[in-house]
Parts: sequence; structure tokens; C-alpha cells
Amino acid sequence: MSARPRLLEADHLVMEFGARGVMREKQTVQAVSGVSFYIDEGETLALVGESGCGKSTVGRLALRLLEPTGGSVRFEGTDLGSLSPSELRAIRRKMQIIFQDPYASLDPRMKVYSIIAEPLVTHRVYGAKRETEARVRELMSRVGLGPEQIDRYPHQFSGGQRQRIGIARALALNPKLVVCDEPVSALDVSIQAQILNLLSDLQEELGLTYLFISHDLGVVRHISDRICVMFLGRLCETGPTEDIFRTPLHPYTKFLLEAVPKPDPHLRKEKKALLAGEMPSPVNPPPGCRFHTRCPESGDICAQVTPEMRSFGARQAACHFIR
Amino acid sequence: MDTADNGTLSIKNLSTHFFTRRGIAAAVDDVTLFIPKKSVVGVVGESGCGKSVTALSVLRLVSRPGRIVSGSVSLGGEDLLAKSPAEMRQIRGSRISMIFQEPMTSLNPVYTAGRQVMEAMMIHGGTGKAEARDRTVEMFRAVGIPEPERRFRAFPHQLSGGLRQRVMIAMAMVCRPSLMIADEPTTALDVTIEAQILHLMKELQETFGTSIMMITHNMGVVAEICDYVYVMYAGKIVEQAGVFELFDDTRHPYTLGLLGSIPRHGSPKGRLLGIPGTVPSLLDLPKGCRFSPRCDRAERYCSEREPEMYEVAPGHKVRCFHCSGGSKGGSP
Amino acid sequence: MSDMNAEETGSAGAGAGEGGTTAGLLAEMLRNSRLAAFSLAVIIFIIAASFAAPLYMPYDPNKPSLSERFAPPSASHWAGCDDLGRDQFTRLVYGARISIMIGLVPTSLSIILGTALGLVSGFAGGRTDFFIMRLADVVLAFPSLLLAMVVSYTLGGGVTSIFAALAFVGWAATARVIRAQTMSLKEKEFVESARSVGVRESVIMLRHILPNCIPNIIVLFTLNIPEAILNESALSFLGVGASPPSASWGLMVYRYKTYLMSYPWLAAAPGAAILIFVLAFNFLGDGVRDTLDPYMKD
Amino acid sequence: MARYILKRVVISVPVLLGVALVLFLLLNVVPGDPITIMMGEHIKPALVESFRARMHLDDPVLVRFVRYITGALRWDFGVSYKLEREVSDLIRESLPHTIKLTVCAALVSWLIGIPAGIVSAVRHNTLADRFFMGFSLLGISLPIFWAGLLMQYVFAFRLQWLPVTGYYSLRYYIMPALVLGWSSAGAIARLTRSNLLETMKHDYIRTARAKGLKETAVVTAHALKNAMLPVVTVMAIQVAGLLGGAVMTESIFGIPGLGRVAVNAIADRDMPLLQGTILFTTGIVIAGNLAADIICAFLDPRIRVE
Repeated sequence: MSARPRLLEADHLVMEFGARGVMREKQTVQAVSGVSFYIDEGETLALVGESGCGKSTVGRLALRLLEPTGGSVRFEGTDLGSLSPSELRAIRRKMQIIFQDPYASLDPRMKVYSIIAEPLVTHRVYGAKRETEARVRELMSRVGLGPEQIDRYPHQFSGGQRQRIGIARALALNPKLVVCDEPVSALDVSIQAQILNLLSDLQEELGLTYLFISHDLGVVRHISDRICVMFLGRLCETGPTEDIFRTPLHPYTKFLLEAVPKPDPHLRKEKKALLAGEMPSPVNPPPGCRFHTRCPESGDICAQVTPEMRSFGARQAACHFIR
Repeated sequence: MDTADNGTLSIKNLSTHFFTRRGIAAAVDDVTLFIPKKSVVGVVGESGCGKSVTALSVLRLVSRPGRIVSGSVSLGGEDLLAKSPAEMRQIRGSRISMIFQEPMTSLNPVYTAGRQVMEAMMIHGGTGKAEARDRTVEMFRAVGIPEPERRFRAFPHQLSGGLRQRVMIAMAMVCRPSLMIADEPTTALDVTIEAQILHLMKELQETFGTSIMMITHNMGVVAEICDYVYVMYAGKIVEQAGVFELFDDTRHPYTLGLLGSIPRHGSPKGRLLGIPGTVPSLLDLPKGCRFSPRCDRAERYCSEREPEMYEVAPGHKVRCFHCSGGSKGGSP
Repeated sequence: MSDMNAEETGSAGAGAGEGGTTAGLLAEMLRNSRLAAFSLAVIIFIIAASFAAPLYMPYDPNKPSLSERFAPPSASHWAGCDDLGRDQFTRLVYGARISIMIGLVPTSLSIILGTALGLVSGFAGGRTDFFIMRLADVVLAFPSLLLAMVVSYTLGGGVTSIFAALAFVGWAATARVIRAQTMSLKEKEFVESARSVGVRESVIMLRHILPNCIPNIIVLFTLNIPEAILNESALSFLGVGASPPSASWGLMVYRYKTYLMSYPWLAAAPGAAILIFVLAFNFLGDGVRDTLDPYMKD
Repeated sequence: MARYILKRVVISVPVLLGVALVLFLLLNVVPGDPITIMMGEHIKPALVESFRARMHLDDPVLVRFVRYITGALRWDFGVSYKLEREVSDLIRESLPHTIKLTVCAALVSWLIGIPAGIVSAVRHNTLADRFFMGFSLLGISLPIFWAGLLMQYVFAFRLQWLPVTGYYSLRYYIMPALVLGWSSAGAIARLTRSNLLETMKHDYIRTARAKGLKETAVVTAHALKNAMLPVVTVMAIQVAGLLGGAVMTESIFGIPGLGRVAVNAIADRDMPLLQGTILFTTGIVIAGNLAADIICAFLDPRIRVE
């Protein structure tokens, strides 16, 4: 794995959303607080965590669809923050995104052709419309859409088919990196499997790199090479997928894996270790380790000192108590 | 298993159709289902399979253009479909209660959580306000709501998703029903909260002896808490079995596909089994076996005749010709 | 219930074929709603009848005939004659032209202005938004009839000042609706998706957001027309409307109200004409709104 | 919530100022000389001069506007050119009539509109629904002045049940209030209906039914309270419509209210009077909207309890 060149590197990303109105004291939502990670070419890195942990925000920061409050993203060695708007638009050819909601991510007033052709037209990839159309048809067949569907509107498709349209659009410009933001969580299980298979095939054929954002640990285990586990805007643990699933280090990771309902009644447990309480507010996150209010292993230091990421073999975790 | 009538709920040959402008949709088609006392029975399937409509049919809460067209639903031997609307109201919320998928929208935003739970008790129990209040607080405590007195006065928007679902469960349990219908109760929740809620439901079921009808699309949830499972596809039950039997000796190609679609721990990275194609529209169902166009084992007769439910083992029935001889077919 | 609707109607929609375009939806509405289709027919009939009037009307709308002053309705004079002996029905038919102009011109102006300002306001946000919306607040705070009265007074009366007055009063509500929709569309994933493939902001606004506002614009348009007609007739009735030779229906009511007790039909007929015309537009507008409503949701 | 209310109040101030400015610009600046507009072309130059001086027309616009605003704050809207009386006195005299009329009309519109809307929603797609919705659409399509004239003809002239014009007792207000209230009732009924229908689709309605509540209790206890929140806002916006409509009803039924004063001011080209009455009327509208926001805040726990 180390032989692969580094594609993207995020360094101490910080994102704060200001909820400020007239005559209201400023409230900042600390969506992402110092997240660093890298992705090597051809691999799949998964970002997992529960809602509100900031994983989708990280995905958008990686593509610079959001301007970070702090930190930087380097794509193929270029600092995205240093680019002008037109340079940024040009580099977007190499990085694309697939969205969660196939109902909201396609413009309902456009036909399939225009949706898939839009990136090609925007970047003036082809001179003639004939070439563009040929490319659109090629993409459609690659993702499993019939050529007769080219003139239909999104609402005439089922959720799985719409997701295929979204994938075709994302692939139109031959990107290197594709951010998949919960691409299957809105779909039925059987359709989920189709789309996951498609994503795997495409990765193999086209040598794609995925940043795969998901809350579904089963899906993540299936598709990713490495994982970053997030809790309330920070990374808890990162490392090779199987290592983390076999022996999670961080207490939060342990609870998360334990909580997932396993599709096998023989794995039922009478006494499951349950994580108590609710997610703290990102407006006013706990000091020190953000997990300490719910962590049964926490000590005095956890409320005072923010744990740094420390290496444990191939893995890193942020907890004071891991030996 | 479904012969004894002394269970909690027995649904026989229930059909609920939706009379839409574009035709009649048989959302629930000839469903027979039995829920024994003190058990958790799962009804599992993908969207549009009719599992939620089945649940609403039990409470007779199917809204227009839907209507129950035939069959029977009996609760402890009483035919619910023969009840007058007033009698049915007495049953809702007291003997059968229901919780829903979206805790965010299932509570009325303009009333306090406590008031909404109290209301359920006061219309059924004839209890006074003070007693209803005390019992609500007690119920809040029983469902694990911290600081129940304070939460009693809280409005829904002040509660997190997990707490709202606990309030819904408190509302459902406060009259000690014999059956609680849970329609995807954890789908909208985060996985750690889901684990809490499932644990709570199991615990309440054991303490109060309430049966639970668990509507879900998640095989993990089924494996976790159900005793017996019905698998639905396009309005019909296609397989039913005890939970261990269903996972160990899966028979129906649809159930196999469903299980094969789940990325399982330990499964190698690569392809998932999946099911080709999409769920058919209820307005335009395939002839014969409804699963036949997506089935890799389909023969010509599958798309001509509709298979019956065949008993392949005691308590294990399958709607598939390939299982009719009791042969083991293509079990994994 | 949720599982009945979500996927089911989604995939069933695939069989419906047409219906993607607004025009297709409206055509379907006319087929399904007899009331809307009838209303549209009435409107088209009135418009055609008034513009073709010189071709078939036996009377001149402006030629007095002293012998027929205040003639009651009869077979030859369907709505009687006025104080100068002019045939009132002829005058009504000709007067429809004014109502149509009043319905279309200021409404178009206010819709164009309101859409442009609402779009910019919602898309740009910040100070631009604040300024435009405060202006809209100010306009909306006036009772619309009073504001129209003042504007028309300032501009010195006449048809153009009525147009200007009604447009000035009407844009603000449109701007608010379009702004709200723009703001919700702006957050949609398809806009982010366009941004992620490198589409320029101005192109996003015009190619993605504006087309998605079209159902709303059409609904606002159909519902604003009757309002403009009513407002104009009210202005005319109050004596700040168009000047006499081009008699609008409102002005006719104003002029004949003095004869109400002795010749009631003179004031009754033009008022009834307004009512029928406005009612037809409102029925049509309701049909349009009900049809496009699911497409207006954010 | 105190903060919410304070915020609403603070926001209304610039709106009111904006209203004053727009009105001032429309009436004082746009086309040339207000004196000529007021008095016509052929008047003695000396008279023009005296008016210019009296109205400080030679000062810069901004100075005049500030003077006007500071005057208005002290309840001084200037002097009516035609009637040669304080505008504030004229407003004070006409205001009670307009209030009586609008309150009566508002009561009519709420008492008819809200129940009609509820019945239409609950009996959705029935004959009752169609009847009430037809009635409502007729109301909003009706030219108010024409309906007023017809009622005068039928009920006052033919049947002689009610007085034609005047303002001497409540009987005189019956017809104007009905005419004015009907159109408003139509809008309220349509809104109540659509909101209630929308609310009835919410998940918490299903929860209420699953609890075993009677349908009437589901509607009254659970749906109505939510559905009426936007209606309250619109009831306030209706005040603007009623005040605008009052202009017509007052002139038809001979009620010397604010609207009639404004119409007469236009006819007389009496600029200070027109400006004063309209500014005052718009002020009432803004106050009404503010009141609605505050009522909503009290009714909606999502705003009340933070």
C-alpha cells in the first residue's frame, strides 16, 4: 500500500458554522475540529461516524465545496486553498462527488442526457454535440442504464437508477478521486448491493480512489481499505479496516461496533455493552476528549487534556488510556 | 404454529387494496400472520412490500384511498374487523399500540411530551389527571428517560431523537397493551441509539409480557430481537420461519437474495450477491410468482402460476415451487 | 404508509410517460379538471370576442342615440343602453380589452421584476438580500389599493400610470416567494452537484434555480391576474383609473352608480362582467396551483 | 421569547421609516412641483410662493423628510391644504369609523371563514367542501364596490330592511361589514382549509389516531392548533386588505372613515392629508403584523420555549 502515490492530504481541517442572527449572541457549531488524513491513489478510505459527527462536512472540505475555517487540503501536491476560482473549477475535473439522496441530487427539470453531459459541456471537453452524446451513452451503459432512457426525467426512475445517473455524471470527466457521501443509505438493501457492486467494479476498471462516507459499518467493512472513525468533529481512530473491526482500540469504536445489529441470530448477546446517554451538542462540545462524558473508561485527564492521535502499529487512535 | 387461537394476534387472509386513479394496488394481498403471546414477531421486507400497510390494517388506520377488502384480524379471539369505530378506538392505544419510524415528526410539536403520554392513558383508563401524571412520570422512568419530571414538561423540539422515541414507547406502553406494533422504530436513529432502543424494547417485552410486531427492513434488527419472522415481497408473505431457522436454512430465493445483499462481517471484499432488477410496481405486478422476473431459479411455470405456501419444516413455510417437494433446493 | 408511497409512486411514475414538463402537467390538468378547462375556455372566448368585436358587433360603442337613453335590457340591447343611449353590451365587450391589458401588462411586469429581484436576493444573500427584502417589506406594509392610488396619483392618472402603479404594488409578494424558493433550492444537492463539476455561480442560478421556480412563477402569474383586474376596477371606481373614452368595466360601474336606484342594470352588468372574468381566472389559477403544487415544494 | 418579541419590534421600525420615505418620495419628489399638482396650472404666482414658503418646499428633500418624520413622531402630520385643519385632528375624527368598520368586517370574515375552512377540510371532497370553497372563491373574486352597490339596491332600496348610507348606529354597519368581510372570509377559509389538510397529513396525527382518540379530538386538539398558526399571521395581513377595502366601502356607504378621507384627499389633491392618512393606515398594518407575530410566538412552543 505504501507504494501508491499520495493523492489527497488533509491537514488539521477545521470548520465552524456561525449561526448568527440579528440580536442574537454568536453561536458557532464546531462541525470539524482538527481532522487530518490522507488518501493514496487507488484505495478506499472510509469516514464513519454517527449523524452530526462532521463526516459529510469533511467530504465537502476535501473537495473544497466548503471553505475551511482552518487547515489545508493538498490534492496531488497542490494546496487547494491557493487556487483561484477558475483554477479550482479546472481541478474539479479530477475530483467528483456522489450524493446520498438520489432524489435531491439530480435537477428535476433536466433530462438524463443534460444531467450527465453537464460536466462535459461545462469544461468544453468535446467540440461536437455528437461526441458528447456518444460519451454520455457510453457512460450510461457503463453504469447499467439503457440507451432508451436518455431522454427521461429523474422522477421517472427508481432510487437505484437515479443513483446510477449520479454515478455516470460523476464519472463523466474521468476523475481520480470520487467522494461517495452515503451513496447507498437511501436505498433498499437489494439495490444497495447492486450499487456497491457497481462502485467496486468501477474502481477496478478505472483505478478510482474513493473517499467513502457512511454510517453503515457493514457497508464500510465491505468496501474500504482503511477507516477513519469520527466522533463530534474529531477523529477517534484510524487504520486498516480489518484491524479496526477485529480489535478496536478507541472506546468509542468499541461501542460503535458492538451496537451494530448483526444479521445473524447466533451472535445475539444477552448483555450488550450499551453506550449511555446522547450525543453532546457541537455548539458547546465537552472540553478535553469530546467522548469523555459518555466514556466508561474516562479519567480526570480526559476532561482537561485533548488527546492527540498516537500511533499503534499501522493504526492511530486518540485516547489517553490506550497502551 | 398458527393453529392455536390463544395467541395475541391472528391475521387471516388479509387483503388491503389502494384504489388509485391509475388502478388498484394490492398493497397487502392474502396475508396470514400469527403473533403468539409474549413474543417478538418480525415482518421484514423492502419498501413497498406492504409491511407497514399490514401494520396499519391491524389498527384499522389505513387511510384513503386504501381499504381492507377481505380477511380477518383477531386479537385474543375477538374479530377486530367486526368492531364498531367506537369499540376500535377503545382498542387502539390500550390493547394494541403503535410506534413509528420518525420520532422527530410523530410527536405533536405544540404539546409537552408528558401531556401527550397522559392523554393516551386518560382516554382509556378513566384515570384522573393526578394519577395519569404520576404514572406517566413512572413510565418515563421505566423507559429510561433521565430526569423524568423535567422531561414531562419538555416540548418535543427540546428532546433528541432517541429521547423522543423513548417518549413514543412510553406512550405505547403506558396502558399495558397486549401488542405493540413497531414500524421501523430504529431506522431514523443512530446506531448507538438504535442499540439502546432495541435493548429497551426487549426489556419491556419481558417485563410486561407485551408481544411486539416488529416491522423492519433491517435483517440485523430481525436477528437481534425477533423470535419468529415473516418475509414479505410485493404484498405477499414469501417465507416464514423461526428466526434461527430462517437464517440457517433460508429457502426462498428472495430471502436468500436479501441476506446476500447485506455486506456481512467476515465476508471477503468483493461482490455482494444482490438481487437484479427492481421491485415491481403494485399497479403492474408480474404474472405468476411475483418474484419470478428477478429470480435466478425461475422456470417458465413460475411466471404462469402463483405458488402456494409450502411447509418445508415444522413452522417454516415458503412460497416457492422449488420448495414444494420439501427438497432442500439451493440452501447455502 | 410511508413505504406505500415513497418507492411505489416513484417507480410507478416511470409508467406515466409524460409529465416531466410543466406544459405536460398543465395539459393533463385541462384533461382532468372540467372546471379549469371550462374557465380557460371562458377566458379565451371573452378575449377573442372583444378583439374581434368590430367584425361582428352591430353597434358603435361610442355613438350616442338620444332616443334610446336608459333603454332597459331587450332583445336588441342585451344589457340596455346608458345615459347617452349607447349600447351597453357593446361597451362591455370593448371594455374587456382594457381588463385583459390590465390583467396581463402589469402582472407580467411585476412577475418579471419580482422574479429577478427574488432570485438575486435569495441567491446572493448578504447585504443585497437584506436591502431588497426590506424594500419588499415596505411595499407589502402598504394596503395595496392605497399604494396603487398614491402611485397612480403621482404619475398623473391614465392607463400607463395604472400599469406602473399595479406593477409597483405587485412585485414584492412575488419577490418574497421566489426568494424563499431560491434559498431552499440553493441548499439542494443538485446545486452542490453542479458546483462540484465546476459550473459557474451565474449559470447555476439561471440553469438550475430559475427553471425550478417556473411552476411557482406560473402559479403566481395566474393568481395575480385576477387581483390586478380587481385592483384596477377598484381604482377606476374611486376615480383614479383610466380616463373616460377607454371605458373599463370598473369605470362603467363608477359612472352608472348614480343611476343605481332607477336603472340598476347599468351598474350591475359591468360588475357582473368583472366577476365572471375574475372568477374564471381564479378557477383556472386554482387548477394550476393544485397541479403544480407538488413541484413547488422545497 | 422576550428577545424574539424585541427583535420583531426592532425590525418594524426601519419598515415604518421606509414606508414614510417611500410615501414621501412618491408624493413630494417624483414629478416636479407638488404645488402645481395640487392646485393645477393656472394659479397666481404669489399664492404659489406663499405655499412654497409654508411647506418649506425650497429646503432640500432630506431636510423636509426629517422635518416630516419628527413632526409625525410628535403626532403632527401638517395641515390639510383644502380643509385648513390639522391632519392629525382629521385622522382622530375619522379613525373610530374605520375601526368600527374593520373590526366588524374582521369578525364577519373570521366567524365565517374559519368554520367554513374547517368544515371543508374535515369533509374534504364532499358537497359541503365544494359549497364552501365556491362561496370563498366567489368572495375573493367579487368586486367589493359592486357588491356594495347591489346590496344597497336589494336590501336598502327594494326590501328596505337596512339603511342605505350613514354611520349612526350598528345597523348602518351591517352591509358594509358583510361586503368587506366576505372577500376576506374567502381568503381565510381557503387558507384554513389548506393548512388543516396539510396538517392532517403529519405523522403526529397518525400517532393521535393510534392512541385511540376520537376523530373530532384528533382535529380539534391536535390538528387545529398547528394549522391555525399560519392563519393567525394571515389574519393580520388581512387587516391590510380590510383597510384597503374600507376605502371603497366607506365611500359607497357614506362612512366618513380614513379611507374616505384619503379618497377625498386625492380628489382635492390635498397632499398633506393624503400623506398623513396613508402613513397612519400603514402604521396600523405594521402594528397588526407585529401583534400577529407575537401571538404566534405565544401559541408556538418552538418559539416560546427555547
